[in-house]
Amino acid sequence: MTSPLPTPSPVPFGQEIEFRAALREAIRQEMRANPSVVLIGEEVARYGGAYAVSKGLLEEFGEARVLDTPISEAAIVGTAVGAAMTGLKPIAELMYVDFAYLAMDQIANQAAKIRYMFGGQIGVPMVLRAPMGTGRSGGAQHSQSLEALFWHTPGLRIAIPATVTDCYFLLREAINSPDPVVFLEHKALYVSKGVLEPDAPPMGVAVTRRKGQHLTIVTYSRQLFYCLQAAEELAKEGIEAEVIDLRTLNPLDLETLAQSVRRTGRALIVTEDTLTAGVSAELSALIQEECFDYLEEPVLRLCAEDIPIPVSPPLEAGSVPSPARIAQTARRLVRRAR
Amino acid sequence: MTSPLPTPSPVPFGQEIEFRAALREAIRQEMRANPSVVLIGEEVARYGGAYAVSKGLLEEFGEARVLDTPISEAAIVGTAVGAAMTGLKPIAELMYVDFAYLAMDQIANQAAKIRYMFGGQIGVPMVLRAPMGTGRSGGAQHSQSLEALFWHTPGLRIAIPATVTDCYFLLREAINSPDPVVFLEHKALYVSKGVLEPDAPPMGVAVTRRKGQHLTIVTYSRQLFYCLQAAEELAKEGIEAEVIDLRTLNPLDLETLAQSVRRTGRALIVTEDTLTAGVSAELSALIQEECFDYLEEPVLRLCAEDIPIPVSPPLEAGSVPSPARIAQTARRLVRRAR
Amino acid sequence: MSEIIPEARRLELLRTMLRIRAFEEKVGELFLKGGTAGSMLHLSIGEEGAAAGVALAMKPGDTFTTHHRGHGIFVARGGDVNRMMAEIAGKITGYCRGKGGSMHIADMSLGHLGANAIVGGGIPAVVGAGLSSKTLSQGSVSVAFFGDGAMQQGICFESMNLAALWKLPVVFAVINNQYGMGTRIDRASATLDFAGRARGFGLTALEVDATQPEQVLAAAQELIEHARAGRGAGFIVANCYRFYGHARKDKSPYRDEAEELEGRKRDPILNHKDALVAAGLLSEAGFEEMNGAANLEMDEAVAFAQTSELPGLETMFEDVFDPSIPRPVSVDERLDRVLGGGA
Amino acid sequence: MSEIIPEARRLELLRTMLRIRAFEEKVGELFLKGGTAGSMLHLSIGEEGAAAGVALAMKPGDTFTTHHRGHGIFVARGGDVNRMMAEIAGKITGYCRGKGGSMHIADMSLGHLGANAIVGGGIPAVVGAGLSSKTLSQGSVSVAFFGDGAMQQGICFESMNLAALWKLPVVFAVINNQYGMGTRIDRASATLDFAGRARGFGLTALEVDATQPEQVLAAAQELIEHARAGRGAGFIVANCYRFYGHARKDKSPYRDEAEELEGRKRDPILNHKDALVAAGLLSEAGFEEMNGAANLEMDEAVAFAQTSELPGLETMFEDVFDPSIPRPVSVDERLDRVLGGGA
Ligand SMILES: Cc1ncc(C[n+]2csc(CCOP(=O)(O)OP(=O)(O)O)c2C)c(N)n1
Ligand SMILES: Cc1ncc(C[n+]2csc(CCOP(=O)(O)OP(=O)(O)O)c2C)c(N)n1
Ligand SMILES: [Mg+2]
Ligand SMILES: [Mg+2]
Repeated sequence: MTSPLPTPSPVPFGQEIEFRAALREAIRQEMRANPSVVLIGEEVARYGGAYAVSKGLLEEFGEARVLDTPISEAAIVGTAVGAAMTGLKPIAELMYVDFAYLAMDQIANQAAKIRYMFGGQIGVPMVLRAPMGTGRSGGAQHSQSLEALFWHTPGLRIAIPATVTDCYFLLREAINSPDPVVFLEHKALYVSKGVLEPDAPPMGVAVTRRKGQHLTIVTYSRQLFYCLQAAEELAKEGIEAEVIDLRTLNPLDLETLAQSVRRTGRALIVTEDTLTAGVSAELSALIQEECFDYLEEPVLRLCAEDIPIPVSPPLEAGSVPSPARIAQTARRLVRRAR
Repeated sequence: MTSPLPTPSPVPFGQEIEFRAALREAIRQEMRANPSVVLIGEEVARYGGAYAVSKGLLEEFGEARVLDTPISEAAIVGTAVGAAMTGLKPIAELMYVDFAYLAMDQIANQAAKIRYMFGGQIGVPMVLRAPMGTGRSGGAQHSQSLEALFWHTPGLRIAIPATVTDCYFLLREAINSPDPVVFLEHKALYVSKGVLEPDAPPMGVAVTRRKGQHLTIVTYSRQLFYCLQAAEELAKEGIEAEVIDLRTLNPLDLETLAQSVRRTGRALIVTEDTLTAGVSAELSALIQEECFDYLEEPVLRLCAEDIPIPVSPPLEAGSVPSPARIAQTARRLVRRAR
Repeated sequence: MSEIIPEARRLELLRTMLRIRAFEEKVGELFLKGGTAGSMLHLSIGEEGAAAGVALAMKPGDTFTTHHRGHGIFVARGGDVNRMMAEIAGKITGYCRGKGGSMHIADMSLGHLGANAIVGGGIPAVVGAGLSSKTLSQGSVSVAFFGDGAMQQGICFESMNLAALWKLPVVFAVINNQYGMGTRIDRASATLDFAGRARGFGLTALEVDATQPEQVLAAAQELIEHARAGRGAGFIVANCYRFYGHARKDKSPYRDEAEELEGRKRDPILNHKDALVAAGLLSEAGFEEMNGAANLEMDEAVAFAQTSELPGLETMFEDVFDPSIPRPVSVDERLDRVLGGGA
Repeated sequence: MSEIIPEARRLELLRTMLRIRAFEEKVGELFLKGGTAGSMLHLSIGEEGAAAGVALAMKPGDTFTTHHRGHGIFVARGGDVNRMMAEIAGKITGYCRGKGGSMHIADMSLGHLGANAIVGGGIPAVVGAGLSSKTLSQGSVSVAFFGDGAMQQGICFESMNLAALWKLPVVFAVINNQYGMGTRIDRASATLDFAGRARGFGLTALEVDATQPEQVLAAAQELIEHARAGRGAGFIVANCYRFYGHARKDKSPYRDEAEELEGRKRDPILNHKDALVAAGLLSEAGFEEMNGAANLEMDEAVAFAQTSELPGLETMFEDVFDPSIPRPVSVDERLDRVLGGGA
């Protein structure tokens, strides 16, 4: 059924590796550990993935478990759904999360609702991986951040990692999840590097990437690094920002978030999805609900503009948060005179 | 091209008519006024619409302008998009908004983004009508309220009327909009009746349906009536609730909202879409941003539970706000002891 | 053709169709009495030959998905009629604990991967089931049952292409009852040769008269075993007529009288009964007895549904995720957190 | 066949193909120099016969949509190469003011309803354009240009069925370059008879060798006028070979050497040139002159693009809605509202 396994190369813990390599390693380890794990998507096999995430997996696991598909997003997801209900643990890949719109019925009406509609008889243990975000001037149909759609859909879990360590551990956890997990990978991070730590907290645990007492910056995915850069800038001015990386939206670690904001009294939410009715709205509402009596200032949101994403580089870059704008907003929040 | 018009029956202003009749009247008037207006959808012609909205339109305007389609939601919307770019003013109908998931690429990647991607060369003057909401035990795939998806999509305008008068005037305005309008009709309201007033404010103007000074209840569509019922209950207890009907989400009348909350100091948002990352989140965030210094209490949200919608009547009814729960929540908000 | 079908099977075919019709008639009555959950109830009266013919060609372990008109198919696949009826009534004893209703009945123990309220929505799942079968050598075939209306849904063709491309043990079974709601197929489809259309996607395709159930059984058996043998995915279009309205309440004003009367004459049950009587395998009395038993069975199912309890409100938050995962926080719990303390 | 094509048209066909290739080569160079916006640039070298053949069969007023590899088609339809090049470079002087880039060029004045970055995404729009033409008696035909990969997208078939069902003046033009990114069609499609597949949806379908551009022109003309006359929608599959990588940077490691060399020998430009020379309509010198002019034109387009300005940040908020509608409130404006006053 599956091609013979070569002598397993050890996972490169402690070493600096690429974001995409960490994802590849997670898939490889799970495919080695469990013959029912398969990878399905456009160009995932021979091409090795549009962003080279699955390079080498076809060679190791064979065509039966690493499957190139036609350009049929709805069928790719629907096939994964049926496979997940009958014994396989599929990892379906969309070449860009923008294409989820072609498969939304299978994602939101089927995968997310099957366990519930059928009274808990069965789950859909699948992972839907997709690149998201701006940074390559891909334009309005290749640069979106659609995590809010998935978060608004009961039945879906959402992982949205920023670090190589989270890529590795969260993806392994996602593959073993009894319910569908949408796994969102920022395309601008694929070639970023980081040290693969030997361990990471599970889904549902936010990580405070930087401690601080003047304000709490809540973010995830690529914007985490922009926020950390901004925090360094702010530190030089004596403003200590606490930076929280959510890592997963469902489950959400509301407690870590709330505790921090209760302490700092100020919250700035930074996301790359368009502002209106986006992830930042829910986070703002939750923080306000949880920390109302502790808030010194309004909860602020710095997100993508409410526009389709333009191709021209200066416009694309200008349409999403940048370290400079994050720092400036934080300054205004902390120094606000009433 | 178009069948000869019969002597136009006058619009029944001042009379009590059904919600669906008001929609029908709006379509009829626009089709009479403009030969380029066409109605496209499943069962809209001979059947007269699954909810009888378009009854009689085929007879008056003929098959060239009232078109039954195959069960091809993506193509229905895509056809409307192309038609809107080439001279027609299509009104496309989805039998249930849940099916928008099958057409999301055409809605969100095409209709919403075309004007922008093409640098303003052309717009997509179409209306996408769809029934939404619970009340008929239609189950998880026939009862959703997906307005947040559309609101999160730059380029779309959203009308979500509660009254027959708004059905009539907002739909007429939508048909004449130079940009795509998603027009959401609560299926539990189709046979509700109301007096068709001779005039109504345009899109982007919220209407205060009830004045009050103790709290502001923000809502739209069917929940407006639940909120008004709750307000009557509360009035008996001396609690005067101001009830605001948003009518449209894009454009949103933030001013009316903010002014009311600044006055009452308390806000309760009531929607029928699932709570997390839903419309209520954006409204809560906006109110908090606009009224921070005036809020006496946290902004509250009473919405649909974060679950797929169950079929069994008691579960379905219990999963969305009811007049009693709205009243109880308002009481707690007003009487909250710190 | 019937030669190749053993007598017992031929009688089983009849019994199955009678049970389907009895189920649909009884659930229809229950609907009119307000005893079912929801405003939509789609009956398969007139389509029993298609449902029974394909279903009886399947083997234990085979899987399938159905559509919004799927009661009959599941009855034919051995569904527990009590739990079906209870589900349609929205009771806790139903297959889905009252959460799914008529359009979402499923039973993993019998390979029923679920009915679907999205036209075409359940089709790609059989491609996935076929992939599981092939990859894990399960030996099973997966069958997608859907109506002629789904033949205009894009997902149908994406699924066909994939099943054929990967030579999966999958069969697509179209129950062509000539209508999609109020629209006759010739007003929905530019061509009516569905088998030809399916061949264009690499499927082995057969068209049969579903009012002659043995034809359906024979053709389905051929395609299913062909697929099981790894020789390629199949497609069967079973032609019949939707005897009554789209939903129980629909009086089909859009169909002409004469056509309906003609259509209802094409009765798979009577056709098959006549064949069995002619073959000396069945007597009028035997038929009545079989029919009486079927109706009695369904009366009991209705009674079971009626005497069952409605689900408790607390069950609403169950089954969203696996039990190992915390259930969603309710709106009331959230309010308690924000406002402090209970109501 | 060529008999029916007047000499001027035959020369026009060659000039058009030369202009397409020159455009693609120049924009490819610009890309390598980092002069274009975005990481993706899809060139149509080797497909000139398909683009020019169908495009020249269209009339003024006809409309069309293209795909991610649509430069050549629009050059053939008379696109302003300066504005095209500027758009691909993300400049304010581009067709879409730099907002669309290579995959979203459009020009309403020339009937170009837009390129599309969603495979299959632009197909249904021509059904709508066909509906407008029919309903408003515009006399125009609408053509959807797309690749073989889109033949596995559901929307493609929904659109075909609708266009055929309604007998709309629509033609679907598939540029079959044998590959979808790194996947050869036989690994993506269960059947390769695309024309047959299209007939299954009621379309009049023709398959042509796009390396023989006059065949394409003749077939396209036939289908387009057939559709214009209200006799039904058409489908043409133009077979050719993608000479180079999927995107400018892709070296196609997944294709074998020999196949590529063979494929590149099937050059529509050289084939047509030889035909014209053989027919005594063209001399080597004439060809060189034509080619030189084409390259000069494209050099100027590149210069135009390079000397044009990038859009100003404020333009970001324009074009979301009609000018009569207020533009979206920017994030900074919101922050100013909340925090009071400017930064
Ligand atoms: C995606 C989608 N579109 C529309 C509907 C509404 N609808 C329910 S059944 C039906 C007709 C289906 O016809 P067919 O597939 O032939 O099945 P039949 O009802 O004839 O059994 C329609 C349009 C739906 N449930 N799902
Ligand atoms: C819906 C969608 N899926 C996947 C992609 C990524 N993608 C871009 S081009 C392409 C290959 C398309 O092949 P084909 O249609 O034959 O056109 P060609 O590139 O050969 O011109 C793919 C998979 C996309 N842009 N849109
Ligand atoms: Mg049917
Ligand atoms: Mg191709």
